[in-house]
Amino acid sequence: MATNTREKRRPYLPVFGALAVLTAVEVGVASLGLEQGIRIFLLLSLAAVKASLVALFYMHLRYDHRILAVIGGFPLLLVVFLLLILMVDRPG
Amino acid sequence: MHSAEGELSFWRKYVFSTDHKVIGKQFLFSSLFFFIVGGLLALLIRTQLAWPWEEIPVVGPLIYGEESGNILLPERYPALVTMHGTIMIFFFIIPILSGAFGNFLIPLMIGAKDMAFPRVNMISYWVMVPAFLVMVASFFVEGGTAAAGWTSYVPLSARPDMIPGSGLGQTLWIVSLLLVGTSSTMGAINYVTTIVTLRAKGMQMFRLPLTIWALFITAILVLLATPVLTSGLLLLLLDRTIGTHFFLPDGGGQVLLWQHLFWFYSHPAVYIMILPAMGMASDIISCFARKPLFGYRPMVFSIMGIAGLGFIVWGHHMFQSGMNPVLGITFMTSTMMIALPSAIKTFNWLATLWRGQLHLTAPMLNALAFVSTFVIGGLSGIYSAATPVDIFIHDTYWIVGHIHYVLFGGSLFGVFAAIQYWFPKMFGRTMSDRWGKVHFALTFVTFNCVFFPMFILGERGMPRRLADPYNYNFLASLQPLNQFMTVSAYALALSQIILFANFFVSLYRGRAAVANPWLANTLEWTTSSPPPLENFHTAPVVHRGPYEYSSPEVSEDWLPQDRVLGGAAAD
Amino acid sequence: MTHTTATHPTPTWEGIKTVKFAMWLFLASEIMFFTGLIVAYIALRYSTPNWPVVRDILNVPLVALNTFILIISSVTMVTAYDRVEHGDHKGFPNFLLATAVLGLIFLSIQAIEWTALMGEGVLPATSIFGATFFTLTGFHGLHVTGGVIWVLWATRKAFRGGYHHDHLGVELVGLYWHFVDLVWIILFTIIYLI
Amino acid sequence: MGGSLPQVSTFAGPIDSLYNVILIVTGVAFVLVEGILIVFLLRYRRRPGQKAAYVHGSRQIELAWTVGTGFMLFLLAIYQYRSWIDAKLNLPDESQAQVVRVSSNQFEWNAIYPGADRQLDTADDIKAPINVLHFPLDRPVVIHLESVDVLHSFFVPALRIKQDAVPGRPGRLWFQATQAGEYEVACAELCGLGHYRMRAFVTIEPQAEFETWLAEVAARQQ
Ligand code: HEA
Ligand code: HEA
Ligand code: CUA
Ligand SMILES: [Cu+2]
Repeated sequence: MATNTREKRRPYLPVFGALAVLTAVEVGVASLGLEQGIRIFLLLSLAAVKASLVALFYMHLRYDHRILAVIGGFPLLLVVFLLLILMVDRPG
Repeated sequence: MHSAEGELSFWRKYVFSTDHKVIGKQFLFSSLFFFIVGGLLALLIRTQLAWPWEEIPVVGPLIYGEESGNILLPERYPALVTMHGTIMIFFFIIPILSGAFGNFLIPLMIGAKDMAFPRVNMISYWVMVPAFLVMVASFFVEGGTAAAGWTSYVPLSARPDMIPGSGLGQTLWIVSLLLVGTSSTMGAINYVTTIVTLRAKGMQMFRLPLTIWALFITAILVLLATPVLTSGLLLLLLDRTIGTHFFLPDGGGQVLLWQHLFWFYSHPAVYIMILPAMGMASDIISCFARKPLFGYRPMVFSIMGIAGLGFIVWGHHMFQSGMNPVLGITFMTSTMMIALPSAIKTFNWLATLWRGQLHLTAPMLNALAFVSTFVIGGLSGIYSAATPVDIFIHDTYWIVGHIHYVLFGGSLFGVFAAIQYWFPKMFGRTMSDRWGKVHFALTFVTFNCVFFPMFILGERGMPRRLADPYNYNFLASLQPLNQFMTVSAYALALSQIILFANFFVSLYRGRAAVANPWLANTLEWTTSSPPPLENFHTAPVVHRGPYEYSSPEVSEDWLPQDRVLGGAAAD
Repeated sequence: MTHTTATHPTPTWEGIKTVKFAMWLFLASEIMFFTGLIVAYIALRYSTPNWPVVRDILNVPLVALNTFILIISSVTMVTAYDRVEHGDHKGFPNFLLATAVLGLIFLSIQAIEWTALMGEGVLPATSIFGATFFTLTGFHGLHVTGGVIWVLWATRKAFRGGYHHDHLGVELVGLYWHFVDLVWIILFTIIYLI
Repeated sequence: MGGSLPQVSTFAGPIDSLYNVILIVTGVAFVLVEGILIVFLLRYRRRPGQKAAYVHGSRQIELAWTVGTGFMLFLLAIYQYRSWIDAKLNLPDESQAQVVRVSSNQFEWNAIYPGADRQLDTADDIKAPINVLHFPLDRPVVIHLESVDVLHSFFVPALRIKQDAVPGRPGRLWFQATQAGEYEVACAELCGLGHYRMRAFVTIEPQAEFETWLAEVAARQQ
C-alpha cells in the first residue's frame, strides 16, 4: 500500500489545521468555568480526538495493515481497566 | 554474517554472538547458575526454619561471619527470602524459559535462519549481565541486600530507616530489575516479530507447535506487562533518591498504588513463568505418547484465555490489603474463571495419553510430573481465590506451598523435561536416560516431601517470611514437621547434583546424537544436531501440523512437518 | 544477517516492513509505560484532597504555545516523510532538521517552565503535585530528548543521501516522533487543563 | 480448617465450611486427574509393533468439559459472595458495636478504646498496654485498623480475621467472638527485622469482665 508510486497526497495539512483548532478549543474550554464533570468529559474527548488524528494520519494507521492498529489499540483496553480499578479503589 | 563459521573470532562466536542458539545457551548457563544460588539461599532459609538461631556447623562461620556470632541475624532472614524469591523468579525461571528455550527454539521450530533482529537479541542478553552483577553486588553493600520481599512492598522498600536492607541494597535491587525488564522487553519484541514474520513457507499460525504458541503469547504478556512494572520501579526509585512521595503517605502518597502497579505486572508474570513450560510439556507429551495432541485448537485458545484473563485478576493478591472489598468480588470471580483454561489444558493432556503408546523416557516422566504437580498447585490457588478462605490463608505457608507447586512442580519440572528433551539438539550429545530417571524419581519424591507439608502449615496459620515461627504458641508444635521438610530439602538439593552431573558429563562424554533421536515431528529435528550456523541446509517447507504421530498415511509412527508425501504434496 | 539490509530488499511480511512491525510493538510497550505513570498520577490526584488549582501554578498559555510547537514539529516530520516518499531527496532533510529544531525549542521552553516553577518552590519532593508533574513531564521530556537525538542522526544521514534507496528509517523516526507528540497531547490535557 | 485452632468467631463457621466445600470440589478434581493419569500410565505403556490411536480431538468432549468446569467454577464463585460480603462489606452499626482502634508500628500492636463518650479521638480515650487487646464476647467489634510506619497485617488465626494495616489509609474490620479465652495475634505482613516477633494477645471475655478491665486500664492511665 505505502509505496513510492502512491498517487494521492494524504491530508497532512488539513489534519494539522484540525489539531491546531482543537488545541485552541481545549484551552478555551478549560478556561470557560464549566461544571467539573462536563469540563473533564469535554477535555478528554477533545484530547482523544486529537490523539486519534495523530495516530490515524501522521502515524498512518488509517492506511496501514490493520494488525498495526490492533497492536497499538489493544493496550488501551488494559489502560481503561487499570484506571477503572484504581478509581474504584481510591481511599476515603 | 555470510562469512563461514571458522572466520568468526572466539569473541564473536561465543561471547558477543548474534546466533540465537548461542544466546540461548548463554541464557541457559547463567540461569542454571542462578538456580544453584537461589537454591542454596533456600537451604539457608530451611535451615533457619528447622533450627532457628543455631550455628550451622562449618558453613555458618563462612556465611554469617564472626561479627554476627556465626549465626543468622534477624535482619538477614527477610533478605534471604527476598533474594531467594527474586533470583528464582527474575534470574532463573523467566530467563530459562523465555531466554534460553525461547531463543533456542523459536527460529528452529518455525524454520527460520535466526531471529528477526539478531543484534537486538545479543543486546538483550548483555543487558541481563549488568543486572546479574548489580544484584550480586548488592550482597556486599552496607546494610546488605534488599529485604522487603520479592514483592518489595512499600513503605518498607521506600524508607531506608525501616529495615537495614532498605538502603543501597534496595536501590540496587530496583536498578537490577529495571535492566531485567529492558532485556525481557527487547526479547519480547524480537520473539513476536520473529514468530509473525519469519515462519517457513507453509507454516501457518495453526501449524505452529504449542511451544511456539506459548512463547508467542508469553512474549505479548511480557511486552504489555513489563513496562508497567518499569514505571512503578522508577517511581519507587524517585521516592528513594530525590525524595518524592508517590508511595509514602506522609507526603500524600498511596501505599496500595505500588501493589496495584506491581501486581498488574506480576500476575501476568506468573503466567509468563508457566505458559512456556505448558507449551513444552504439550510437545513432549504428544511426542512420547506417539499420538497427536488432543484438542490442538482448544489448547491454543486456552493459552490466549489464560493470557487475556491474566490481565484482570491481579487484585487477588490484594484481597486482605485493605483494598476496597467490592473489588474483592470482581477479582475473585475473574480468578475463579481463569482456572477454566488451565482445566481445559489439563484435560487435553490427559486425553492425549488416552490410547497412546507411552514411552516413559526421562523427559516424558518429567512432563507428566509437570501435569500432576501443576494440578496440585493450581487447585491450591482456588483456595486463595476464594476470598473468605483467603482471609485465613493469605500470607501463610499455604501460599508458599502454592508458589512452589506451580513454580517448582509446574515450571521447573517442565524445564527438567525440556532440558533433557532438547539437549541432543543443543549440544549434539545425549544425556543419560537412566540417570535422568534416577534424578526424576528422587526429585519427585523429595519435592513432595518438602512442599506438601506447607499446605499443612498454612492450614494451621503459619505466616510466611517468619524467621522464627516457634515464638508463637499456636505454631510451636510445628517444628518437627519443619525439620522434616528441611531434611527433605537437603535431599532435594542433593538430587539436583545428579541432574547437573548428568548434564555436564554428557556435554563432554555423552553419546553423539542423531538428528532426530526422539523421532519427533517438529522442524528442529529435521536439521543436524547441533544445527549449523543458519539452522537449515535448505529452507524447510511445511506441509502439515506438528502432531502427526501414528498417522495412517505412513507406516512409521511419526511424520515430520516438512516431509513430502507421495507425488503431490499434501498441503 | 547483520548487514543484509544494504544488499537485500527490506524484509516484509504481508506488505509490512518487519522493522516497522517491531516498531509498533515497541510503541505498544511505550504506551504501557506511560500508562503506569499516568494512572499513578490520576490515582494520586483524586486521592489528594487539596490539589492546587492548576491554572494558578502552571503557565498554561506558555505551555499551550509549546504544545502548538510540538504539533508543528509533527507536521514538519510528516512532511519530510511525504517528500522523501515522493522522491524529493533534496528538500526533505530540511524538514527533518526543522523537526529537530522545534523539538529543541520545546525542550527549552519546558526548561524555562521548570526553572520558573522551581523558583516558586514547587519541587518534586515538596508535594504530590510537584512529584507527579515533574515525573510525567520529565519522562516525556526524556523521550523528546531521545527523539531529537534520533532525528538529528537521521538528518545527518539524510543530508548525506542515506535514504536514497530506502526511506524506512524516516518512517520509523517519524512514528516515534508522532508517538511522543501524541503522549504530549494527553499529558497537556490531563496535567494543564483538567 | 484451622487445624487445632479453636473456632471463636462468627466467621469461623462459614469460612471453615467454605474451605471444606472447596476441599471436596478440588479433592474430587485432584483424585480424578491423578487417578486417570495413573490409569493411563499403566494401561497405555508402549507395546512393540503397535501404533497409537490417530485422534486429534473431539468437539463434543471439549465442549462438555469446558462448560461443565466453567459452570462449577462459576457456582463456586457465586457461592462465596455471601461470606465475603458479611466479612468485609456488611460492617455492623458502630453505635451498637464495641469500637476499638488498633494501631500498629514496628513491632507492636496498640489498642485504643473510646472512653465514656463512646467516641475515639477524644481526651478520654483509653490506651491499653502494648500488645494487650481485650474484646467483649458475643458482641460485634469494629476495629479501626491503622499503621504509623510500614505495612503490618492484623492476623488472629482463632478469629479467622486478617487485614493489612495500611499507613495513611485507615481500614475497618469487624468480628463477633463466640468463645472466651486468650488467643494470639500474629503480624502477617513482612514489616522489618522484628516481623517474626510482632506478637500480641487477644483476650475475649464477657462484657462485664471486659468493662471491668477497661475501667482498670483507664484508672491506671489517670
Ligand atoms: C507459575 C506460577 C503461578 C501460576 C500458574 C498460578 C496460578 C494460579 N494462582 Fe497463583 N501465585 C503464584 C504463582 C502462580 N499462580 C505466586 C508466585 C504467588 C505468590 C506471590 C507472593 O505473594 O509472593 C501466587 C499467589 C496467588 C494468590 C494470592 C494468594 C494470597 O497472597 O493470598 C492467588 C489468589 O487467588 C492465586 C491464585 C491462582 C489461581 C486461581 C491460579 C490458576 O491459574 C490455577 C488454575 C489451575 C487449576 C485450577 C488446576 C487444573 C484444573 C483442573 C484439574 C480442573 C478442575 C478444577 C476445579 C473444578 C477447581 N495465586
Ligand atoms: C522458581 C521459583 C522457586 C523455586 C525453584 C524455589 C525453590 C525452593 N524454595 Fe522457594 N520461593 C520462591 C520461588 C521458588 N522457590 C518464591 C517466589 C518465594 C517467595 C519469596 C518471598 O516471600 O518474597 C519463595 C519462598 C520460599 C520459602 C518461604 C520463606 C518464607 O516465607 O519465610 C521457602 C521456605 O521453605 C522456600 C523454600 C524453597 C526450597 C527448599 C526450594 C528448593 O526447591 C530448592 C532446591 C534447589 C537447590 C537447592 C539448588 C540445587 C543445586 C545444588 C545444591 C547443586 C550443588 C552444586 C553444584 C552442582 C555445583 N521458598
Ligand atoms: Cu508487623 Cu510484620
Ligand atoms: Cu496472581
